[in-house]
Order: sequence, then structure tokens, then C-alpha cells
Amino acid sequence: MSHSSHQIERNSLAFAIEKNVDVHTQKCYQCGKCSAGCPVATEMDMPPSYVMRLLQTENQAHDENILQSQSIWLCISCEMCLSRCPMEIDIPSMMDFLRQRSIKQKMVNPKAKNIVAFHKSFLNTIKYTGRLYELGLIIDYKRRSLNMLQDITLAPKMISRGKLHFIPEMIKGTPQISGIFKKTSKKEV
Amino acid sequence: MHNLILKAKELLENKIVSVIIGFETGSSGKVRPVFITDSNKADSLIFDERCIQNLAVYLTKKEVKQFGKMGIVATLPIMRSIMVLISEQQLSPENVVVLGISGDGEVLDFADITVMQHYIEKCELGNPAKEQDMLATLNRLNMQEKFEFWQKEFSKCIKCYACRQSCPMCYCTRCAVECNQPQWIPVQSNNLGNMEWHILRAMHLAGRCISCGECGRACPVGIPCHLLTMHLVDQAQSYFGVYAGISDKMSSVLSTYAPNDKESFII
Amino acid sequence: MARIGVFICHCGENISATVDCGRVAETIGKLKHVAYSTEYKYMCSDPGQTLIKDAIKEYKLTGIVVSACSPRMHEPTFRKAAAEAGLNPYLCEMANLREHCSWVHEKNDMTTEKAIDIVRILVEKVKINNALLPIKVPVTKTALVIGGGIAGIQSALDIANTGHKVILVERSPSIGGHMSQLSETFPTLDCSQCILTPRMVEVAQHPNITLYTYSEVESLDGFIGNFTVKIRKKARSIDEKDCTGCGLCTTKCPQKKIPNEFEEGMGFRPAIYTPFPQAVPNKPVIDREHCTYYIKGKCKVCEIVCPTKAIRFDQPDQILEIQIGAIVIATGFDIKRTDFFPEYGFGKYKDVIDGLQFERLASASGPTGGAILRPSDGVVPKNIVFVACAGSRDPAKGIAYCSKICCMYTAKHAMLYKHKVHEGKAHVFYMDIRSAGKNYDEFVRRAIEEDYVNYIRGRVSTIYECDGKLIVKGVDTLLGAQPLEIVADMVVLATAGVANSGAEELAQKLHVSYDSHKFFAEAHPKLKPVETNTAGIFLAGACQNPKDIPDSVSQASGAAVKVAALFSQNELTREPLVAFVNRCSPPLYSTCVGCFLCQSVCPYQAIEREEFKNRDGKTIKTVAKINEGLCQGCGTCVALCRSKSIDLHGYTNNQMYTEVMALLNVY
Amino acid sequence: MKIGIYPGCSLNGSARDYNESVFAIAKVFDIELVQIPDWNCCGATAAHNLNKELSLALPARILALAEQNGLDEVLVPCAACYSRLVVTQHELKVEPEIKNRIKKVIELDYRGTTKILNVIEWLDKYIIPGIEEKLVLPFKHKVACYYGCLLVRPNKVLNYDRSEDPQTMDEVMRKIGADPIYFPYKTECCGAGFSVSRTDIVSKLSGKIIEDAEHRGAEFMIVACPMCHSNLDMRRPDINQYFKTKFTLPILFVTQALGLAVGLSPKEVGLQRHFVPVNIDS
Amino acid sequence: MSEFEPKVVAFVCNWCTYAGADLTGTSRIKYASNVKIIRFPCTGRIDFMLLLKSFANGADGIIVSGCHPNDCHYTSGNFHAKRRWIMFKELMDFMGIDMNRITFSWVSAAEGARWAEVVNSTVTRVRELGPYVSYKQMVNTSIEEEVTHA
Repeated sequence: MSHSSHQIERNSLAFAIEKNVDVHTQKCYQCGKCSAGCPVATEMDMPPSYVMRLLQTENQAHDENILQSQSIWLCISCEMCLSRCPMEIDIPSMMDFLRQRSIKQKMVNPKAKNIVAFHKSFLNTIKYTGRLYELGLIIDYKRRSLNMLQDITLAPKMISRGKLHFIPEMIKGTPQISGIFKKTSKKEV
Repeated sequence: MHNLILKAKELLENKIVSVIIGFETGSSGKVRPVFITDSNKADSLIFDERCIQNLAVYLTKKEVKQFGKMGIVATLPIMRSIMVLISEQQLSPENVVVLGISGDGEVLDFADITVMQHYIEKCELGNPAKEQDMLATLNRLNMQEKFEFWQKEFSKCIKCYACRQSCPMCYCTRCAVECNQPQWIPVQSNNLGNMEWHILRAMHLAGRCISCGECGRACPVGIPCHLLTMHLVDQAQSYFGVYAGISDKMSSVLSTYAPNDKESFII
Repeated sequence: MARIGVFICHCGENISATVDCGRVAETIGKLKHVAYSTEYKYMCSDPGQTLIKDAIKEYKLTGIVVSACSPRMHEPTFRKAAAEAGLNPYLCEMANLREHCSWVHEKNDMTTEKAIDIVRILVEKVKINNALLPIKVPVTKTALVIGGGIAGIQSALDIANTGHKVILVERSPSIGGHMSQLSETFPTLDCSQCILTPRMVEVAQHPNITLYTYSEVESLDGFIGNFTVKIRKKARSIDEKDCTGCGLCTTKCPQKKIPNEFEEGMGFRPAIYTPFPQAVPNKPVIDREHCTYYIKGKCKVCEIVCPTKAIRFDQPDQILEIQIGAIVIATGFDIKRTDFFPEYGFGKYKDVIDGLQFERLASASGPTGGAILRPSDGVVPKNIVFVACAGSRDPAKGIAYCSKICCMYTAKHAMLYKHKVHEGKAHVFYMDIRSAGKNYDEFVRRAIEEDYVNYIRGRVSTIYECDGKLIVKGVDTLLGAQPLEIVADMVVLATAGVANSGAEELAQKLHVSYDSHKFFAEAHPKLKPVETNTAGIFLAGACQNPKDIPDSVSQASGAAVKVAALFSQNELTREPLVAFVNRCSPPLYSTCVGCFLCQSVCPYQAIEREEFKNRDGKTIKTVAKINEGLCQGCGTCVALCRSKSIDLHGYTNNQMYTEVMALLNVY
Repeated sequence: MKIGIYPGCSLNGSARDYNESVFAIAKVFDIELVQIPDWNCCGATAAHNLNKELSLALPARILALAEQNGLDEVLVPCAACYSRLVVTQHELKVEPEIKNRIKKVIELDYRGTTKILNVIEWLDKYIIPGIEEKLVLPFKHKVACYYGCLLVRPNKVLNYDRSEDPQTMDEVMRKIGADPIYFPYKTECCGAGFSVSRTDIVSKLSGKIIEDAEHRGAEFMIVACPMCHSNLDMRRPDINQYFKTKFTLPILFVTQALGLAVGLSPKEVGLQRHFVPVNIDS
Repeated sequence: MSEFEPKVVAFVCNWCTYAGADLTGTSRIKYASNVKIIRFPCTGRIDFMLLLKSFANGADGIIVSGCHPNDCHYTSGNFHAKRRWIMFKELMDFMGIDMNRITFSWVSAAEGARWAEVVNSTVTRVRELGPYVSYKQMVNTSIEEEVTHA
């Protein structure tokens, strides 16, 4: 807690992160341990500690760069960064927030569209059946991502091993699930 | 309300507490505090928007403590009072079970004080809206007008000390007004002494008041004395960034300091 | 009935030039209870003091006000005079007519009026003053130094050289501390043992120093000048008088596989041992935990081979009780060991070592004779990684603070490595290089510029083993935070410097405050860095926070001077102007309600809890109580106390109230 | 003995083998596993990536149903579901207000009293104590125990094993006669939910894990998470293609290895459903 | 002497401001004689009630002064005092009590000249403000009430 009366007005992404998920980016002193241990850091256009540094500048151009980055979508929520961060900065929660904000502000990086498409397809199948319907997921995902040929050989092998259902399992509480989706949808950041 | 009664019964039946401090409807239809020791009588417990008294005042009373472990129906101000009482060693956390009531009247399950603390931290801790407006109005007056306002109010004071009796934080065995060497506050009621009493009271609650407003409600002649302590609640927040009663370990504003405390009037 | 005497001093003309002293004396003389009022040219002169003394006796005065200069100047003088005349010194007050009146105002009526007011204020005050007895404290001129590292050694020698007795207590079998383990020291790279061992010998031979090694402080009672310490002298299992330190027993002991503490576990020692060849005293000790005789009941090889029959298997621990007057705490620090670091392998990789282990490797007296060989297979590492800030600045798992010494010793380690393994490659992962100190940054620059040590700014996420190599996964934050991997032969962690184990327990025994990291707390961060808040107890070295050798030695000498200053007097007089919490009869006991908010405002931990119990032994009330030995009389608790249950001798609520009233002519 | 089970979507579909082995073991040890009636998906990574409140509501419904049906203890074999359920339980415990809000969203009472067990905890508590007398075919193989992310992180919330170099699975494997190797990739990420959307990343990360285990002489890799299993097993062709090699290391669920050790047939534990052939000869 | 001469009470700590005022004297710097000093061990000891009692008994102005932050002889007494004064001042302002009549200051043992300035500026200011009429009226009516009650 700080002296509210002595604080300058802040309008940055870092401030939004502080307010919404209680992650304080100013705590970071750039040791880089998160980037050192991140399994996807080499794939990222900006490794996690670099994202932290950009946030610390509270500069609008930097904020936009972050929301348009691939990095926020490449984060796989493995939590390695958090478990090793000396300052216990909850980067995974922050990444969740950045993704939600990026969608809201329509700034999703074009290269990340597959990932967003997959998440949306995933939730979509749950919304209508209550459980994951893998075939439905794949069809919905292909429709969204337009990757028609991907994994075309995998499905038959899965079917032969009894790992893919043809008919979705509908749970009795499906209306309840739809209700949950509806009630939580307006809560998106 | 149903949940509240169930929870109270559960606590009494399992002998987790010996008494539940809560609210019931009195014979005149008015809400009044009730001390339930028998689970069969728990059905009389109520909770609605009329239940605003700060029951924490009873937690330090010998007559209530003698029952043993106490359960208390607690709205946010009561929870915060409990925090202050624990941090000032007037109440042991082992000796109290809190039946929390959320802002929208639901029963909150607190596994322990830490969870309650977590809940309190998330709540809006400032003064109630109505008082905020009154404070703003008063703050707009000039010095002379303020002085006259309070002079008029204090002229009503009959030194009954209801403000003191109703406040959970006024638990001293001997109040400073009862001190006669020197006699800080004159015994009889007069404008000067009344004002000195209210300043003394407000200063003693500085950084300890949790904005329940009980003192103002208790005053039989309607002096808005709660505005004095609530004004200091605002000040403690703006200068030191703290509210009272948000942790069982905190020290009050006036018993701690930060080397970088800011002010602008000391030359 | 009060009988007050007032003595107006002219101070030559210093006062009388502007203040009409005669009028003051006359006006004051008419006040109620003023039995005698007079003026004189120089009250502080011998005749002036005699005048006061005579008046006290003649008029049977119950209080006096000497109206002269500032009490900060002559209060002790006049209180002493009063005492000599049989009046309690605390019944003497001074009115400051010179600095606060005659010197700062023009000569006129108002100035004289003011002088009258000033005197009257003090007259009213002194009427209600209480006779107080000064707290007289004799000084036992023996110092206790706890800890025999470089700080303790320096303090002990400095105190002893002023001619006072010193008891030096060391927990381990030899003095020397961590410094004796070091190879070379920064920034000069001179050999640590070469500069330390002469000091150790000096301690052993100094006539004023009594050395108790293998001993610990058991308890401490008393206060400044008058402590009683109990020291547990653990059984060494040999007779130190008979033992010549020939070392035959240590070579013949059949139990040889005990990890050697001095070598940081990188070598072995027998069950009867001296920690290292230059140990002081050079007398062995039997480690009863590992000795075959104590475990199985037979062996006694040492007893058989000892030429002087000095072995004593049944020797008990001894408790010594010693009177001392001052204490220097010099218990030093410790470091986190490699097993503290989960991501660096929980200490299971033999070739991941800590800084002290590297010191032993680099030391000519160490297990490898000074060759840098990796512990797992004795091969010279060709690629070595140093990890700075291992556990430091890591509130999550380690410690929040900077350990201060690691930047420098890591640079030294990298340098020593490069000096010994010319073809080797040394990498240092660092956060910030903190090298403030004389010739320190130059030293670090030398490592980088002349020895080509590769400094990488970033932290290491994890270390793991693969094919006998260590894979170090780090990052270069100066290259856009790109991860990088180094395949190393050996890794040295510059682990966090932490408080010594047992520091907290010792602090509690000594009633000294300590911080959240269990380091001992100084009385003032700037102006009293050597004192603790407990009078008579001082700090030296890294027990306060991690420090390098020059800092430790400077502070040790500082602490020694503090002790010497204390010992320069035979008796300490402590002013009785301390706080007190009121007491009354049961069942109230005190008006204090025990909120203990006063505890947090007291800078001296002088507020204690007193419990009142009923017949069954059940606590019925807990109230505050002032420890007079610790209270310094600031009175912050008094003004804070809501129920006015605390008061301050000499500045009571009643006295201060009275002064205000007198000032405003109410009385 | 009756214990609740939350299979989650994977065990119901792509990880049927895991499901079969869990139930088969339970049968051997006379434990009745009762499915939480009408359970729904926990929301997985997708939910918390896109909508926090949803990511709490979906698991809360599952736990509420468990309470409603008197299931005090619930086994959650899928590490990902386990993580979501435990995190939700924790969040709702420390945030009574969110708890009340979520209760309204799911329209069910929720108290948060359910004890959630991951598969290792379940084995430790109910299977390992009686393993000695049932052990017929000690699993005498060098194994690499792979924990993945979600069983050990975030450690402060899960409060299970240690986050670096965990040991609980290694201990279970030792109890059935196996020899767990030193395996630094134990808790490195396999690529998780990117299986479909970024197969290249999964191939790279999973490939490294398999490479290290093979290099250290592991005969089997043991896992406790269907997502890890599908990345390491089902995605093997992609991995091999990415690494231009042919990794043959079979991936077993911990329950499959244990099932074999107590004498169940390969088919009973679902080995025929694997993509990478499993040969249990020696 | 028709001009109003205010009565000013100074509450000072022994170690800094009292010593500073001694230095003013040693330096022979002149200041208004309206002020009279009461010595406390530390600003931490100063009870806010004493300030009220000063006004109630006829003071027109008050000076409260001690060691600068970080210079407290007792380490932290002035820090505690500072917090107390912040609260006290805000309360007084809120109640319409004239805080222009109270000077809070830090004056060190080396600031002899500064002490004279603090005193002079306070006396000048209070002199301009005139007697504290409204407060004195309140006191007077209170005394009258007492008399009538008696």
C-alpha cells in the first residue's frame, strides 16, 4: 500500500496488470531467470524478462508491442518462471491477463491465430456438450484455422486404438454449462 | 439467514463455542444484540440491513468472556474491530469464531484469521458513502464556520460517555478522563471540557478507528462525533496508506512510523 | 510543606546586564512556599555553591531552583552541590536565565518579567519533584568477546592492550573463524593465513586474554558494567595442561572418515583432531559423536599412544560463571550451502561447490594443495562457471538482501582460477557488480580486462549433469534476454551470506535485538553502528550483516574503544529519569490494560510483560513493566499511553502539566 | 472401499489406456471408483487463457457435484485436471467473495471440503501399503520418471512434493522393483496444449525429453498425465521427423507399470492402444 | 504598550531544539521575549493535551520543536511525534481550531540562528492574528458556567 495522495496517475498496461491480477511488474529487477528457464523462450519474439522490462517503461508503444507479440501466445503456462522467480512474480497469471486483453483490443498477432483458434474451439465444444468432444474440436479448429490437412493421418490411427469418439457425449447438465458460459462471458477483461 | 442459524447451531452443538453474539428481533420489533448459549435458541438469530451495531464491543466485556469461547456474527466493521482487538492483545484468536457476513448478506466461512484478513483486504475499507458526503461538506467550511459548527454540537454534550461505551476500541479499565493527577479533562460538562474530551477521544482512536460509526449512533443528543474519528481514518489513509483493522499483527498508525512519512507543515 | 530556595545568578554581568536580578529574587521570594530567595554574582563559583549549601541546611529547603545558565551546562554542578548539602539532587532544578533570556533579549521590563516567569515555572515544578536515587552501577573491568574470528580476535587484542582483562569465547575447537579458511584475500591477493596466524598466536600469549575455545555462552544476567555470564566449556576429553599438542593421537586414531568441517567437507579428519595445523590452541578435541569409544565402548587407541597420558574420556562439561562489564559480540556469519538450492541440484552434484569450498581448493594448505581440481574426479576443470547472487536478492527462496562480499570474492575466485589454469575459461553470471571499496572496482576490472573472465549479466535457471559435465542454463539479459547454455566442468555458487546458526538463540540469551534475518541489530544505523540497544553490549564484524575483512576489523577496533571508554570509569551513574508503569492494589493491579502498543514505540525493548496470577497460578492480568536497566527515558511511551498508565520520572504528566500552568500564570 | 474419481475428458477419450489401467488396479486392490455423476470438462488451459472466471466456475461445478454425492475423496488421474481443481479450490478458499459469486454462477452449493488426490497420492495412500503381497512381476527396468509441469507447479498452491527434482513417483517405482534413473528433464514442459496448434514446439520440447531419457539408458518413461502421454507417445512420428531420428522409448502411465507388476496383462492396462510399441520381455 | 503581545509557549526536546536555543544565546542573537520554553526529553514525550491546555489557559501561540528526522537522540521519538502531529493537526483543522497559531519545526543543536527565526516569525504571525478570541470566549463561557453551577 502506498500514499494514494502522492501518486501520479497511471494509465499503462503495467497498471492494468497490477489492478486486475495483482502482479507488480516493478518488482522485477531483470535477473532474467524466467527467460533462462522458459521452455519456449527461444521461440518467442520477446522472452518473458524482456516483456517485464517493456512493461516497466509504462510506454504506450511498448504496451502495444506486447499485446501484438507472439510471446504472450507462446507461453504454455508451465509455471517454470514463477516457480524460480526470486521475486515470486506471477508471470503466468500476467500472461493470462495479457492474452485476454490482446483479444479484447483486437491486437492478436496473426501468427498466433492457430493458438487462439484452438482455445476457442476447445471452449466451444465444452459449451455445447459439457465435455471435450475431440472430433468436434478438431473439426471446429480446422474450420477456424483453415488447416484442413493437418493431422489427417492421425485420426484414423486414433480411431483404430479406440481413442476417438464419433458421437459427442452430452452431459445432463449441459444447460447449466451454457449458463456458466453466459454468466462468465461478460467478465472477460 | 438460514445458513447463519445452521452455522450457529453447528458451532454450539459441537461445543466449538459457548456463546454466539448476534442479533435478534426484540419484543418491540427492534433489532437488539443477543447472546445465545443454547443451540435450540439459535433460531432467533437474524441478519438484515438493520443489524448495524458493532457487536465487537462485547468481546472484551467480562460478562460475555466468562461464557468461554465466543462466536460472533460479524459484518466488515466487526471483523475489523476483531483484528484491532487481537493486535492489541485484548482478544485471543483462539477465543473467537467469526461468522462472517458479506456485503450482500451472505455467510462467509473463514477457516481462520488469515482467511478473514484476506477477505478484509479485498473489501472497500474507506468511510461509508453517507459519512464521506458529510465529511466533504464539513471540509468545505472555513475555519470559523467549522469551529462554530462543532461548538454548537459540543454544547449539547452531557458527558454521558455513550460514545466511549459503544466503541469496541475504548476498552481501557481507566479512561484518561478519570485521571486526576493532573485532571486532563474537567469533570463537569462545559464547552471547553466537552471539546477537549472529543479531541482526546478522536486522538486515542486515530489510526485505530474502523469507521463503524457506532459512537455517533450511540450519542443520545445526536452529536456526529463519529465524523471526528472518520476524518482521521481518511487522513491515516492519505498520509500513511493504511486502514486500521486489516491484520491481526499490525501496529496502529501512532505506534509505528516510517522514516519517509510525508507532511508539509513542519518547518 | 514545601520549602523552596531560589538562587539567582548574575553570571558576572551576563545575566544582570539585561535582567533585573534583584527584582526577580524579590518577586520570587514572595511566592507561596518559597522559603529563601537570593542573588549572587557567580553561583557556580565555590562561594556561590557554598551559599547554596548553607541555605539548604539553614532553611531546611526541600527543593531549590538555581536560576543561572543552561542546565545543559551546570545542572550536574548544582545537583552535586545540593547532594553535598544533603538534598536529593533531583530536587534541584535550573532556570535558564542566561541562554534563554538575558543573552537573547534586550534590557527592559519584559525581559525581567520573562525571567520571573522562567523561574516561577521551575519553582512550581520543583515543588512536586520526587527525590530520586541515581542508578549507580559499579563497573567490572573485564570484557567478554564472543566469537574468535578475525573480528573477535581484533577486539580482544585491542581491549587487552588497553590493560583490561578479556574473556574470549569460541564455539569451535580453535579460533580463526572463516578467515582461517580463506586462500588469498581481495583486493591484494595476500595469503589469508599468513596475515591471520600471527594474530591468533598473539591472542594465545596475551597475559590479559583468557581463551575458552570449544565453549559457548550458556546464559547472561545483569546489565551494563555488571553482567554475569555462564560459559559452558564443553568437554574436550583431554587435559589441556598435560597435552603437548604432539598430534600422535590424531595420526593413530582408527576412525578417519569423518567429513572435515574446516575443509568444508572436501576432506576427512579423525575423531580426535585439531581443526587445522595452525590451530590455536593447538590441542586436540575428541568428537564424541563419532569416536568409536563413545559409540561402542571400546578403542581408546589415543589413550594408549598419548605420551603424556592427557586423554580424559570421562571429562564432564564445565560451567564457568564469570563477572564481566561489557560484551563484544563477534559471532560472524555463515553461508548457505549448495544443498539449499533446489534448481542447482540440492547439493547432489559433487562439482557444484560453494565459495568456501573453492577457497579450500585454492588454498595451499587445502585438500588439493592449492590445485584447482574438481571434487568428483580430481581433474582440472577447463570450463568453470561462477554464479553470483546464489540465494542473495532472492526473497522467494533465499534472502532479500545483497550479501555484499560475493561480487568481490567471485572476481577473486575467477582470477585465482585463471592464474592457476591459464588455458581454462571462466564465466561469471552476475546481476550487478557491487565493488564499492578501496581498490575494489579496479580489482574487478582486472579480472575482466587482464584475466579475460567472461562476465554475463543474467541468472542461472538450472544446472544439471550430463555425461560428466554440468549443463548451466542461463541467460544473457544484455542480449535481449536470450537463453544460453554453458557446458561446464565445475560450478561455484557464490551463496548468500546469512546469520550464523545459533545467532537468534544467542541474541535471546543476551537480550539483544536482531533483525528479521537474525543478524544482530545496531542501536542506530548511522550514529551508533557499533552499539546495540542494550547498554554495554557492542557488535563487531559480520554478525551484524555480511562484511569483508577490512570492515570487520575496523568495527572490531571501534567496539574495543567503546569497551575501553566504559572501563575508564570505576562506577557508572545512570540517571534515574526512566519510565514506570503504575501499580495499584488487586484486582486492578495497574490501570494498564495491556494493549502493548507502547512496546512498538520503545526503541530500547525496555517494556516487558508482567503477569499477575491468581492462587491457582492462572494469569489474570498482563500489564506492561519497564526494565529500568534498559530504559533511556525518552518518554515516547508516556505520550502514547491512552490510559495514562505510564509516566516518566523527572518529566511526569503532573510536572509537565504544572509547568504549563505556571508558565501561563494559572498558579 | 469407495473413492470418487474425476476422469476428465482425456481419460474418456484419447487416454482410455490410462483410464483402463487405473480401474484395473483399483479392482485388484478392492477399491470401488465412483465417477462424479454428470461431470463436466475442467476447462483446461483454454479457459484460464481466455476467461478467468470461467476457469474457476467449471472446476467448481465438478467439486460441488462431488460434495453433493458425498464423495469426500476424489482421485483425479489427469495432472492437468488435478491442477485446475486444486487451484480452483485454493482460490475459492482464500477469496470467500469469489466463492459466493461462483456459487451463484454454478447454481450449486460449494463448500470446498473435497480432498483431491492426484494419481501418485492415490497410489501412495491406497495401493503402495499393500503392494508387497500383490507384487508378482517386479518391474525390473530402468525408468525415467517424468512429472511434467502440472503435478508440481505452482508448488505453493498444490503443496505436493517439491517443485525441483520431485521424488514421489520415483519412490512408487522403486516399490515395484524399478530403478529410476537420474533425470534432469523430470519437470521440463512437454509442450502441453500446443499439441494441435503448434505441433512443431511440442515436437521439439517432447523430443528433448525423450532424447535425454534414452541417452541416460532409460528403458521406459513413466508419466502421470494424459497430455504429456499424448505428446510423448501419439506425437512420436512428428518428434522423430523433427529430430530426424527414430526414438523408440515407450511411454507408460505410472498405473500401467504398476498394473503389470501386480500381474495384469498388457491388454488389461491398455498397452495395445499406444502408438509407440511396448515390449515387456525382460 | 497598547499593542497586543502574544503569549507563546514552546515545547522543545532537550537534545536538539533546547540545545539550539542555548546556541542562540551563546551567539547573542536576539529574539522576541514573548516565548517561554518548556523542556522535554524528546518530542516523543510531548502530549497533545498539553497543547490544548496551553490554549485553554491563555496561550495565543505554540511552538513545538525537536530534532530533525533521523537525528533523534532516541532514534525514533521524533518520527513517532511527527505522526502524532500530523493526526493532531488534521483533527484541529477539521474542528476549526486555528493551526496558524502553532508552529511545528525541526531545529537542531547547531541551528541557533534558526531558532531565533522560528520564534520571531511565530510571534509576528500570532501578533497579527491577535488574541485567540473565539477560543478564549469558549473558555470564558465555560468558566462562567462553572461559576453559575457552583
